[in-house]
Amino acid sequence: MDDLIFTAASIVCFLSALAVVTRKNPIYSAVSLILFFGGLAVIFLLLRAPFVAGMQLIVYGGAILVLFLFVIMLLNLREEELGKEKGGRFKAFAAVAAGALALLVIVPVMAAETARDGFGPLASLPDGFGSVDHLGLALFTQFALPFEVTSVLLLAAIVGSVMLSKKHV
Amino acid sequence: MYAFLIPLLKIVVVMAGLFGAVPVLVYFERRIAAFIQDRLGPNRVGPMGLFQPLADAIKMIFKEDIVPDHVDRVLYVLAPVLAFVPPALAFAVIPFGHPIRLLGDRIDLAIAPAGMGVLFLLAVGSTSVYGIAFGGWASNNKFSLLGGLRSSAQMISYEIPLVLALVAVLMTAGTLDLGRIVAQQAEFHLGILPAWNLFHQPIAFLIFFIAAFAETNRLPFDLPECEPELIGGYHTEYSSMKFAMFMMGEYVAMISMSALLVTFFLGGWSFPGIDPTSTALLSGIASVVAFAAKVAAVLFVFMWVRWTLPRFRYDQLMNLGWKVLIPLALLNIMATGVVGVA
Amino acid sequence: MDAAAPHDEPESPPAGEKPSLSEELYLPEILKGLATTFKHLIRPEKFTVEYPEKKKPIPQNFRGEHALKRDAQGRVKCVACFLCATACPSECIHITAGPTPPEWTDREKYPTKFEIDMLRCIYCGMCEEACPCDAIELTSKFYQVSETREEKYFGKDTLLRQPMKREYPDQG
Amino acid sequence: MTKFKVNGKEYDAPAGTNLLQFCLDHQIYIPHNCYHPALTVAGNCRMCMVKGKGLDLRPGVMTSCTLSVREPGPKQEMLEIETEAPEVIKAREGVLEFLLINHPLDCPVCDQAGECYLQDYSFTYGKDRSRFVEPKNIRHTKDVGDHVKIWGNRCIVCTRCVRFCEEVVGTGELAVVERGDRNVVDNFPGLPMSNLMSSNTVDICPVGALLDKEFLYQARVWFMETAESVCPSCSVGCNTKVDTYQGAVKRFRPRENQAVNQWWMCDIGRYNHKFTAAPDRLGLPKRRGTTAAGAVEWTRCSLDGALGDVRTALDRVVHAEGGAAVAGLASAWMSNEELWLFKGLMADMIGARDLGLLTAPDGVRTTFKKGFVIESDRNPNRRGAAEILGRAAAERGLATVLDGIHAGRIKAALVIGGIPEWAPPPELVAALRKLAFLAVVDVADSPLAALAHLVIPGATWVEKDGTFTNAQGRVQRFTRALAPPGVAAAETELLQRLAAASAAGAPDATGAKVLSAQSVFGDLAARVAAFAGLNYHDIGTQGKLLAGATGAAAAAPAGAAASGG
Repeated sequence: MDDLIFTAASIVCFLSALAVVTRKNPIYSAVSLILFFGGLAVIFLLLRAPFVAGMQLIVYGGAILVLFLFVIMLLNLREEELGKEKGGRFKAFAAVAAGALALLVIVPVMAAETARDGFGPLASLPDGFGSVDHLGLALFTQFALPFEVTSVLLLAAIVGSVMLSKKHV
Repeated sequence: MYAFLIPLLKIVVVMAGLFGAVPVLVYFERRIAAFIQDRLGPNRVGPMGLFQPLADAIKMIFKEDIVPDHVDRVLYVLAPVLAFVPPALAFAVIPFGHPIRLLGDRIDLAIAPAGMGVLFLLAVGSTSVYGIAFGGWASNNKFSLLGGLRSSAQMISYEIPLVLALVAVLMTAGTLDLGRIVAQQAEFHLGILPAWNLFHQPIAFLIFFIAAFAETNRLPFDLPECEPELIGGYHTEYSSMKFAMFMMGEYVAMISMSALLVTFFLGGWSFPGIDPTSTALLSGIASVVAFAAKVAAVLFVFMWVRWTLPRFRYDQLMNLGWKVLIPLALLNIMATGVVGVA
Repeated sequence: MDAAAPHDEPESPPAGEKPSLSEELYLPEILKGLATTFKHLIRPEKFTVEYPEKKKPIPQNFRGEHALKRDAQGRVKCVACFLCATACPSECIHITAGPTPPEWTDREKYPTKFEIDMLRCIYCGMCEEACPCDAIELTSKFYQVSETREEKYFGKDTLLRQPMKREYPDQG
Repeated sequence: MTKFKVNGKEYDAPAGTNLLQFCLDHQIYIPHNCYHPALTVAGNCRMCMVKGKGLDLRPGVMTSCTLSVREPGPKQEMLEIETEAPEVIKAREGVLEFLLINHPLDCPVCDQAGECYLQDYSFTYGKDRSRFVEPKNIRHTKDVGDHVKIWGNRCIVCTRCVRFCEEVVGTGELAVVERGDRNVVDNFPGLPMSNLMSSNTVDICPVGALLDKEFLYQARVWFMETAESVCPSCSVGCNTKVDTYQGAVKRFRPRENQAVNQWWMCDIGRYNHKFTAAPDRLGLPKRRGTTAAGAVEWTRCSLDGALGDVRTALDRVVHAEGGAAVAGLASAWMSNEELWLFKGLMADMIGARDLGLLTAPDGVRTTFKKGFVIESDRNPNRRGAAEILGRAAAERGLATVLDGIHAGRIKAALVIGGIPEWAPPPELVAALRKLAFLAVVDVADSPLAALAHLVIPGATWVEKDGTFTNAQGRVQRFTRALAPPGVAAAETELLQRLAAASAAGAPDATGAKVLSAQSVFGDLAARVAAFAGLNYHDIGTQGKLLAGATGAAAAAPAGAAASGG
């Protein structure tokens, strides 16, 4: 059952991710991205991480992409404004760059996984793994410092964007 | 086979109840609106106009389904579905009665009693904005677009106080399982006062209640479709069943929101006299009735408020959301934390 | 008031009374409003007049569909002077004049055709005002249903068949 | 020149100038009923009262129509009048009250309403109610002529009509009969007013007593739209006004032009408009075909298609057999511009050799007592056609064409400029029947159109702009009063689109830019010697003489009438 769902979710993820970069109309790219996050949330669920799955949908699917769509819809680009397709050379370069990036991810993962005993089942997880309590405990004890540092970083980003967007302070 | 049949049966029953409630709601909305305005409302079709929703439905079905030339077809067709599905999905995790024992099996009266129910609700709820946003954009009409954009901005804005209000509730409940949240509320303080979260978290209740209006685009926050400014808003270009699906989506969202309100704050299916530990069929039915009655009461308040308050201006709406509700919700969380620690 | 406010908030209240605390909090006021609407909700008397069964009395000066009046001998009173057509702001009256039949000794001109395009008419009653012979009148007839546009193009026969104001049954 | 004062302002005029006419000419309006510049002064309506002093005048108010400018004697003061003094106003109010004693209050049904002197004066000087309580006098209502009917009740006995018949027409059918307050105009027993100028009495009647039987009850005057035009019914070219209502011509009225028609027009021209709304007017082009049984069958076609086909057919004949095989026949009812375009198209572009002119048959020349003339030539533009097509073509062209057809030399022809209600001479019909291709541009389903292979609808002169040249050589403008029926268009447009239709035969003449009559006239004036120096705008409302024309061929110039104005 898990395998079946995983296969379906991966196919959805793969196709939608492909659509994100191939669609010419940015609206469709954004829509595909939403679909992609949906598939990703399913995969997180399969990985016994329901909180992350939920956050994936709430934060990315529900909030950030809405803002993306907001901007795209307000610009409301028409066919002629989107400009011509870039040339083949540009595309080839893009493909090579994307491939290299993919390798950067795939190689360490393969190395790490094969170092252990391959893609085994997720049976050996501790009880309550991925639950809110677990995550909360981890964040506020073990990773309290990185967590707080990240929040300071985000705060700095917010203050910075407010500074930039205000005409006179 | 049997294990597969029970959830299916639950789905069918719940969805049938949900969709069956929509025409009834439409009828009551019109009658209540009329009575509040000292009018009579629909009273021609059937006794007391009871078949009016049927006439409306038949009309909707037989209207010509127009897809204007200038629209983006894919999203135009997708939008009404997206407006309609998320609110309906929310009912997957809402417990509408206490567990019963039937033919020796324990049956939870919720389609999918999940431990992370609240998370699921929030995830699903956060996608409900897309139907309206897509509908507005795909119509390729400036009024629709503005309606869609307003709606998305409004829904994101009010989702924050909504979630923050819930956080306070979850802090007192200490769980994300909706069944357990309801079960906690079935107890009594001092033997008479039900332990509803309404009394534990009155401020959270108020914030959730206000945000619920904004999330369902109901008056006084129906800015995405406010007629004087935007004609019909995002559904200006829609007709026939597509329009009907937007309407149904709105009513289903209203029912879901009421159900959530009842579940989180008003004790869900619990009611004085119903033993929460019982698994008897009769007691189970009584709990379902109690749940439905509470939801109906909240729905009445929705309509009552609609015909009482004038529409907010958009800047007032945003001010209320960001400058009042969110800080209030944050303070509430802080207070809850302080009380909880103390 | 501070005249040099750097930016004016759109919701700044008008100069004058400051809202009280309960008004600023909104909630008590909203509850008051809800109480008012609830009173109306349960109030038994309603203002609806259920039209086909009950009818409201039509005022004496109501301006409905036109009628052409007849004189004592049952002939059309109109003398085809075109003053109604002249006064008509929507130009919906079309008259064709002609000499009267020889047996009409009292006048020599009458309308051979008298048509009103009711779809163009705005029911202003200027024709009635302009008529020197009191020959055209706006009746109280207001239920104006037809299945084709042509039916709304009233000819002389239709106009002469219209009920007169004083004969109209709904007249109180 | 003699000095005198009107309302305190000093003026100069030759001795003998009529004071009323002088004031009217100088924007000082004095109400009047019986005075008309063409007629002798009667002074019987008493409306034109002014206050006068100086000369040997007795103090008080007097009629201005009977006053004329005189040099004061040695001991006399200068003539001085006031037209709006309080006693003058009072006198006019009194006169008007008398005039209205027996006048019925039937403006709503009176056709004169809207252009009635008495109505206007009642508005200015009248009381809102009558002090006269006795019953009004009833007078007769009867036909007094072929076109005119009198309503005696409305008559104010100004005698304009009586004087007109006496002085202008010279027949004198009308007189004032009865005495005192029963005074009324009537014709002499057994002498109906059937002269050819009788309908002018309707125009000069200041009230609704004399009315046109054909215009009776047709339209209220304030609804009508008026265009300035020229009468085409004879070569005098009387200046006219065309009154239309709801897209139809309702009446013609004469327009003053002292050099042409004075104030008048004849009954022939006035009633010659019924063909503009005739049921056989052509609105769509049609093409001759044959049914399976061999009968003639007409099919409707588009204007572009028809024009393209005409051009193709004519070009093909010229290409195959030379210009001598194609002929063009225009009519003397066409405007100068149309004739010019016709010549340009047929002679220069298509290459036809023979051009001819169709004319309506001559009538009887009639001259009236005061110089008004009805010419025998019943075509409006024969003079213009002669100047433009050349005298030879205008006079002998038709005969040459007929000979050519009979000899078998001419195979195709374009006939344009239909003469309304015209019976073509039998020899023309016989000849045209022989042609391999005949295109006819006509306004109605005429006998000529019946012979054609292609019929294209044209416009009558009330439906287009242009100029006619009358017998004097005076070029006069007429303006469009109506839209032509269906897709019919002015011949200037048809000819230009024919010219634009490609010689290769592509039926696309839509894109052609169509010049206005004004532009075409500019071209004509630049290229034809007789029209040199003329300009469409300068022709104005009164017309301009051709170079070298004396203007003597038509009505006696204004000399005879000059005493009036």
